[in-house]
Amino acid sequence: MMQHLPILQVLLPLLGAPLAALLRHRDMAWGLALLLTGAAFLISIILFSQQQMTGETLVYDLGGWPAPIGIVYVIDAASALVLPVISGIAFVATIAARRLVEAEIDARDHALFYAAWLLTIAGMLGQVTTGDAFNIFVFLEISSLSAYALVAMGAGRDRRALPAAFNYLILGTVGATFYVIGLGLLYMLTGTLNLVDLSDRLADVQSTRAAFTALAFIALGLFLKMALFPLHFWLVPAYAHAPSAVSALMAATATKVSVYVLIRLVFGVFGIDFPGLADAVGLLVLTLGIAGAFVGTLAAILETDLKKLFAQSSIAQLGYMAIGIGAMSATGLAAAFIHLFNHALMKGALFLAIGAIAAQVGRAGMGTIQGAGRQIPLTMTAILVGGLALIGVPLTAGFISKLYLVRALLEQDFWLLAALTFISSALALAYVWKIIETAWLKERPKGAPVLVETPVHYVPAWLMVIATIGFGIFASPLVDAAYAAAHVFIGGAR
Amino acid sequence: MSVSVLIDIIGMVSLCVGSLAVIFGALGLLRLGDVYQRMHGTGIVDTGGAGLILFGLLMVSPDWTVTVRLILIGFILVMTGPTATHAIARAVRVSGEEPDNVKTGRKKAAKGGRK
Amino acid sequence: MRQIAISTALLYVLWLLLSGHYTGLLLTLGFLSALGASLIAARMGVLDEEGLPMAILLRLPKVTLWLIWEILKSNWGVVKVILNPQSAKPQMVSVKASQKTVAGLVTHANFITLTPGTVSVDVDEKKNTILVHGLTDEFAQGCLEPDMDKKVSGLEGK
Amino acid sequence: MSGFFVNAALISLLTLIAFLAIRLHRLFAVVMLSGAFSLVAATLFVVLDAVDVAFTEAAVGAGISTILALATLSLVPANEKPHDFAFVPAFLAFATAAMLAVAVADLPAFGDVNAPIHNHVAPDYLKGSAEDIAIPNVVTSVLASYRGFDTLGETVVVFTAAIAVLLVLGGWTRRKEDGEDDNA
Amino acid sequence: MAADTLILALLGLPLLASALVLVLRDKPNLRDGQALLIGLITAACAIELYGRPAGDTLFILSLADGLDISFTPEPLGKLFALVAGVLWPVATLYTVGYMRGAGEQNHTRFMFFYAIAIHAAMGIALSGNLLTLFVFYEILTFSTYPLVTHKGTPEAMRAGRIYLGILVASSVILLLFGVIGIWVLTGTLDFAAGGILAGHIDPFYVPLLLALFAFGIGKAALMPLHRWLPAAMVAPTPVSALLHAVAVVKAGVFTVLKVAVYVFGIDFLRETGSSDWLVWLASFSILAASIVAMSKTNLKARLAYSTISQLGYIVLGAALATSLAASGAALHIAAHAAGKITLFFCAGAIYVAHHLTDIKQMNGLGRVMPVTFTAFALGALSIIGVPPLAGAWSKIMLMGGALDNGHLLVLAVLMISSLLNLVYLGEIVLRGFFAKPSHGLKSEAVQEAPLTMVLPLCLTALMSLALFFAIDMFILDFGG
Amino acid sequence: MSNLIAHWNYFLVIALMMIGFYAVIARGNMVKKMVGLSIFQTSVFMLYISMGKVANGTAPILTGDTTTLYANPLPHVLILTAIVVGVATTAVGYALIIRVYESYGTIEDDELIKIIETEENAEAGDA
Amino acid sequence: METVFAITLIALGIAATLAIIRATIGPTSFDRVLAVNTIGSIAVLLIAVYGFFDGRPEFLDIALLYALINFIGTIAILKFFRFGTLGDHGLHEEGDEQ
Amino acid sequence: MHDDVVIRVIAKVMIPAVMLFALYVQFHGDYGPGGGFQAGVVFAAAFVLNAMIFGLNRGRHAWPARLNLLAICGGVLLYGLTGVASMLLGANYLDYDVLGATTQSGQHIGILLVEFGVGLTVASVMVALFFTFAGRLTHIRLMAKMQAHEEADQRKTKRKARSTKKRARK
Ligand code: NA
Ligand code: NA
Repeated sequence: MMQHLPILQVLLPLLGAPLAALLRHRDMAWGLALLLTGAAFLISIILFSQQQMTGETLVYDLGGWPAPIGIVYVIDAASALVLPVISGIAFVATIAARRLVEAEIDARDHALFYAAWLLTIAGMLGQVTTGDAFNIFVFLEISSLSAYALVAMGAGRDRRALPAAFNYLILGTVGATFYVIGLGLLYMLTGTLNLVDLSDRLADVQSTRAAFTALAFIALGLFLKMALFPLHFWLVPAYAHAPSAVSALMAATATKVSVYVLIRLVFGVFGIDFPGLADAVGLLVLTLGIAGAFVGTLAAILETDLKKLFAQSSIAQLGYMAIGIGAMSATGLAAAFIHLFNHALMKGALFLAIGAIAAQVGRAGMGTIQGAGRQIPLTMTAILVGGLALIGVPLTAGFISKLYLVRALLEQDFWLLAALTFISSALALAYVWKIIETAWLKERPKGAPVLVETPVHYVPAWLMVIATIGFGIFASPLVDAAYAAAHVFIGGAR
Repeated sequence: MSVSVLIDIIGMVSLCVGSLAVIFGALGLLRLGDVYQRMHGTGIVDTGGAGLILFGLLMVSPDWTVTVRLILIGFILVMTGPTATHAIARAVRVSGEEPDNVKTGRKKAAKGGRK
Repeated sequence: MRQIAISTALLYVLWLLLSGHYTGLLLTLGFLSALGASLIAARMGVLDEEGLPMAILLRLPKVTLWLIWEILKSNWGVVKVILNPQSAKPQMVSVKASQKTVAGLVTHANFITLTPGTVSVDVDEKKNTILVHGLTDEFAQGCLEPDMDKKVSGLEGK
Repeated sequence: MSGFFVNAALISLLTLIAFLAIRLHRLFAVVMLSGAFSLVAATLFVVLDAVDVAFTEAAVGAGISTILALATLSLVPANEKPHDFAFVPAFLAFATAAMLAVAVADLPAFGDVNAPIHNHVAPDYLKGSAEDIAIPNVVTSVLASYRGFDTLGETVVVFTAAIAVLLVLGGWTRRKEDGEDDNA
Repeated sequence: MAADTLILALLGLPLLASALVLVLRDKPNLRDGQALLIGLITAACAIELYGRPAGDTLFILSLADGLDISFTPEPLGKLFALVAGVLWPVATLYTVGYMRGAGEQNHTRFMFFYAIAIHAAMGIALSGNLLTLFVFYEILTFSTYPLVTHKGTPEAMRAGRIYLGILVASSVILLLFGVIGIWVLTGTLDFAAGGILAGHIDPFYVPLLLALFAFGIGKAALMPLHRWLPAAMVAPTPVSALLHAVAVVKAGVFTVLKVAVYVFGIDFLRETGSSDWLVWLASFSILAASIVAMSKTNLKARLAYSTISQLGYIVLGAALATSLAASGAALHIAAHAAGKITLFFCAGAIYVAHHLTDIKQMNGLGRVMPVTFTAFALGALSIIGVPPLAGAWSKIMLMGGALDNGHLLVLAVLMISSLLNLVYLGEIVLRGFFAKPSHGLKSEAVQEAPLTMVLPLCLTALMSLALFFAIDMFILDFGG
Repeated sequence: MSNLIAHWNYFLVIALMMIGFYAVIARGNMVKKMVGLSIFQTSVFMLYISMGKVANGTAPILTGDTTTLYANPLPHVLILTAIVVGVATTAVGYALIIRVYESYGTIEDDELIKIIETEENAEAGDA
Repeated sequence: METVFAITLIALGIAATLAIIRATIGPTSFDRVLAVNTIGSIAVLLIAVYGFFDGRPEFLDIALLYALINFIGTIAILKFFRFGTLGDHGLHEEGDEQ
Repeated sequence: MHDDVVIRVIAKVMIPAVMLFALYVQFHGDYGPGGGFQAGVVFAAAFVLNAMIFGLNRGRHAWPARLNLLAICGGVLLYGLTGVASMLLGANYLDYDVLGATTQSGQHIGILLVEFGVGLTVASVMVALFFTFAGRLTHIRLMAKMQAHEEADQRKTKRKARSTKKRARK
């Protein structure tokens, strides 16, 4: 069975979904989801360590048909790094989901809810593993469609989830369609859909306008999917009004996958030497990234709803990933991977902690958490650490991200951009501190609802907190893996 | 001048006449006075037009599987065409619409239709 | 039960006509398909006297040529009206039908619609009447003649 | 050349229908035009030799989509609020189209036998379908075998849609106020 | 004990103390007693380490390739460790007295973060590379925030925001930028004698890079980034002592000095003339802050601006980029620490004993609190630079450095500033001893603060005196 | 001009795509958006199917005749999948529209935004 | 033979265009339904003839499907018109149809 | 719409034929246009026609929701497990070669199975979609009713609890 691991980690949640939908008891559906995400996590860790040890690229021919004819799954340094992020977060979020879902969603919907939950996870894992450009689209749609439904489930508490889900659907579909258009042009030029084959055959036609347009459409589509400024407006309501468990899962993973796919397509297929990539696209991504960093941060400062606040912050953080990509260098890509990884941890911690509060009181506003530091210290500490990591305080994962991000910019002599990156990240202090001050330094208002925390509330968030600190202190393995991942796409030394 | 040529010629004529019928039917749909009258135009398309064209194709059908399908299409059109037309007519009537300048033997039907 | 059997047989014939590939597998699948479709249809409640008017179906060929001729005639009549829309004198007439079965009544109504120039607008099961819209007087009056009514009643047998 | 005219006629027809569909404010008419659009598109697919696609487009676009749209219209307002012509979106759409048009000019000519897509991978399918799989309909063998995993994904997408719709519409996640609105 | 063990002890003991504070939170005497005891042990370790020859780098862990946490006991760092280590127990003793005397709340939290801050200061002092330094620099910022906002009043919160805003923003925007810049340029972050930058950078950019540090190190309170320091005066007096003397601002100027010496290299700075601009800025800061200090009548505010002015001296020492000036700056860290902590202790004692904060109300107070005011006078004289007090040496050495470097105008600045110091510090002493009592004290009888407060301030006052004579031990040689 | 002739099918399809895309981003009515989306997607399907066309070819259903030219089956397969994905999206979209109308009483974008803004302002007022 | 097929195709195209005009101008919704239904019938024929024109008449299955979809679609539209829903209407509660 | 006799009768005749046509399309995908997906849609069309004319309830009776859900999931699982069977027989996922005696027969079996899975899922999903959309109004009424019931139940239990308490006090 070992040789089937690349497919199994996607297959388990994928086929688990119909099973979950059939279960009549909600705990069984949850248990199944937990089991399968746990298994996927385990498999992805095995794949990761295997890949780390051998350094080889594992190719799995689906249907037994070899590469350009059939669809293949590819485990290389890049996919091996991203898979554990997705499945790990999924696993932890599933642990947390039980209590959050119980509080927010009618029990009669749980089986279907967990089916959709598993589908969105399987969709993301599939996008990461596949080596076929069209298969990416199929799994993108699996994860997106289920995500629309999951977001809409927030309507039980907050009807704004409905228009949010609808707009998410429209823009998500437009993004996916753009991707398909770009892919069509690429296919037309090369006659293949396999990523490696595409890259090989594209070399002959790379100076055509059609090839550049293909790049533009694919990139645009994925910009929409990853919520890069200014195509980000769908994200905040979607994350903010979704059920808490869904916010946690999606905020930590969904856009990351699109970032990964963008890297895979732009660098893996078009390649760094593609005419116009470094100057035109690189510059555009850098500009949008830094603009997004500012816009997201400033919007977060003005927010009072915690979910919205951190959703806005996600826009900024995606901007940083874009900056890493826009640097168009191995270090830049490594930085993007590092931040992709770290941001998943931080946002996971934050949204799981906020979810634990929101599940009790319905809406995690500033008023809700005023003086909550003493009432639910562990939960609030998780938010504290997550927040500090967002600022990039040393000994948290966020610090490592920023270190390499700026390094990438400085290596390319983008001094001004590096400075702007620093400024925008320092601005994060404003919104993080607003929360810390409210939670820890103010008295709990009289008559405020009593918040409680039990291990089910804080353990998932704390798993993420520990990881955030752990990868802030022992970052070496991550940095090495990120560089290895970057070197899949851009050669050259560290 | 074999039988097959004769059959071909029959087919051609049938197709051409069918084409004319379809055009006339569509013209009727366009020119006739009200929705009831226009249904008769549709009737030409569904019967004369479709019948003659399918018959023409039947004449030149290369093998029996095609023949079977042509006949089946004809059968389905014969069954669904009038039914659909009737259903529309009935819907028009139920909606309270009366045909133009018509000497009707009945009083206006009871009001129904959408709320 | 009998209806399921008849339906299965009819559907299987339809399968055989459509298929064109007569391997063991497909013949089996065809039978299973016919049976399955019939069973589901039975569960839906569509396999009854109305849905499976065997008498009419079996006698239908008898009137085909006559019907085709009627259709062609009325086609020509309507084309003339289309070329001169002013000549249209639409009329509504209520036709008394003599059919004993619902399927027969429906066949009658559809025959009326099939011949252009007349459209059955409403069919009253209880009074056994068909309200017909005629494009001109002639068409409308043609309907009132018992010719078609008799032919259709003939299809019902007995 | 005759293909040229058939295609041109069909696409012109499609353009006309699409134009009308976005202009009209009666949503019912819009939905019907959208169904007609699918039927004509399916015809175009037949003309372009994509019979499986035509079959699907007819069944889905004209059938299921129209029925779902009608079911939706029975629950929501039947008319669109009139809107002015929107310049910015029009510009965006035009820019997108212009970008594509420029790109398309670089592509192999329409119907060109020597285009890369007809000489790489696709011949393997045509050959393999005859020899390895022994199925005449190459679309089926590619769909179900060569790219069977895509089709599994596609089936899961359909499944996902069902789950999603059951959660959204059939589900129990409703606020009390909503229920009261409905009864009113 | 090996040097490594001493380093670990210096870092670990404050942490241990903070942990024990939490454990013993319900037994105040035990809690405070152990802190004092551990403080004394820490002081002993610091003294012991200071006496050792320069040791090897102690490697702790690697975050990632080229990003290590390591400690190197080099002379400058040992000196700062000594200052912090010795002053900590004294300050702890004083804190105990003050907190109980002034009836402050949340004693445990206070003691906890106080110890953490010492830990951070030790980390900064002994850091073996820029990354380690940066990490502890941030720990220091965040651990002192709860101390600044200790009172929890809106005013304290506002001050806390200014404090954190300026310190964190400057450090994560500018300082970190500089750190990463150096990492990218040189591939290393390790401190090395003579600096690591020479040969890796176009001299044109050196002033810019230096600016990132000069302004990034907000704790050095170089104008115009000084606003946090007066704002933080809202905190209890022991905090002010911690900020001004023991840890925070000292850590700031220490960092400037350390970066100038071990990263840029004073020779490199001098040869390229990259720090000239900083000389003038520091000079401006010295004079401007002195003038502002004169305008303040709140004792602590005046002392705060005095600190800003004095920090300018140390930055100036770094900017002059000569061995003598750098040594003078290093010495001034110790000298000013001893002097300023005395002054703050006195201010706190005055507040606890008589609830006075305004200078104008202190007329004749010297006769009521003779010990306190004597100590105050000693501290003030040291800061003014009057022999036989420590401050005299550092000023002389700075002047010598200015001469070496040909910055004659700096001599004038130093003279004028000494004069201004004399005016604004002397005023207090004069009012205390010689002015007619204007306050509403019931009796002229001696009424000092509790012994736990008076003892520390006497100790620190004596340190200023002792430093003058033990000067040999405190002259560091930076070569060049 | 020769280019125009050689690519006419593509150009027409692009024009169609433009209409659909405009409807998606310009129209405020949610049903209209969905219709626009489906026109947009269908025109992308046409783009693909046009690619697969081979002059003088026929549908990729093997006749046994070795000289026959066949259209490229791959775009057909891809578009089959895409059509399915499209209808799935359409279904979910319409389901959401129904729910939006039930809770807000409108399916017009601008009215929705107004309602949500009012609601959020009120909420911020409470906080 | 080809020519005749082509003529037929053109004729069907003209007819479809006429029907589309009717679908556009209405004036009643029933006119549109009728026109669309007619277009459906024309499309069935068009595909049948095109199959012969292209030499692949076995694609008549598609025409067959068209005919079915056309019928069901028309019924759906009419149901929508008459009852405002495709599901159970007015008088009927769950479980008591018929 | 069953009050319209013409539509009713014609629909009754058409529905079985449509279903058979769907199954024909399902199993002849190898030879001509069509396959599981198209078949599923056409099969569902028969249900849609039935439900539109005879009411949702008769449709539900013919094909209960729970069974439909089973079919929805079963189709996906059939497809997925066909691939698992390949895996168990030692080949890669979805490699049908090992499913039969020869690679060709294996491919045929595999394609037949997966196409059937697709057809099953698509048909039942389309039915589910139609019933959910068209049954929306009824669903709302039903939910309101159930909600009222639940609330009444809760009130009752509360009342009961209160009265027991009272009694206990006495
Ligand atoms: Na008639
Ligand atoms: Na097929």
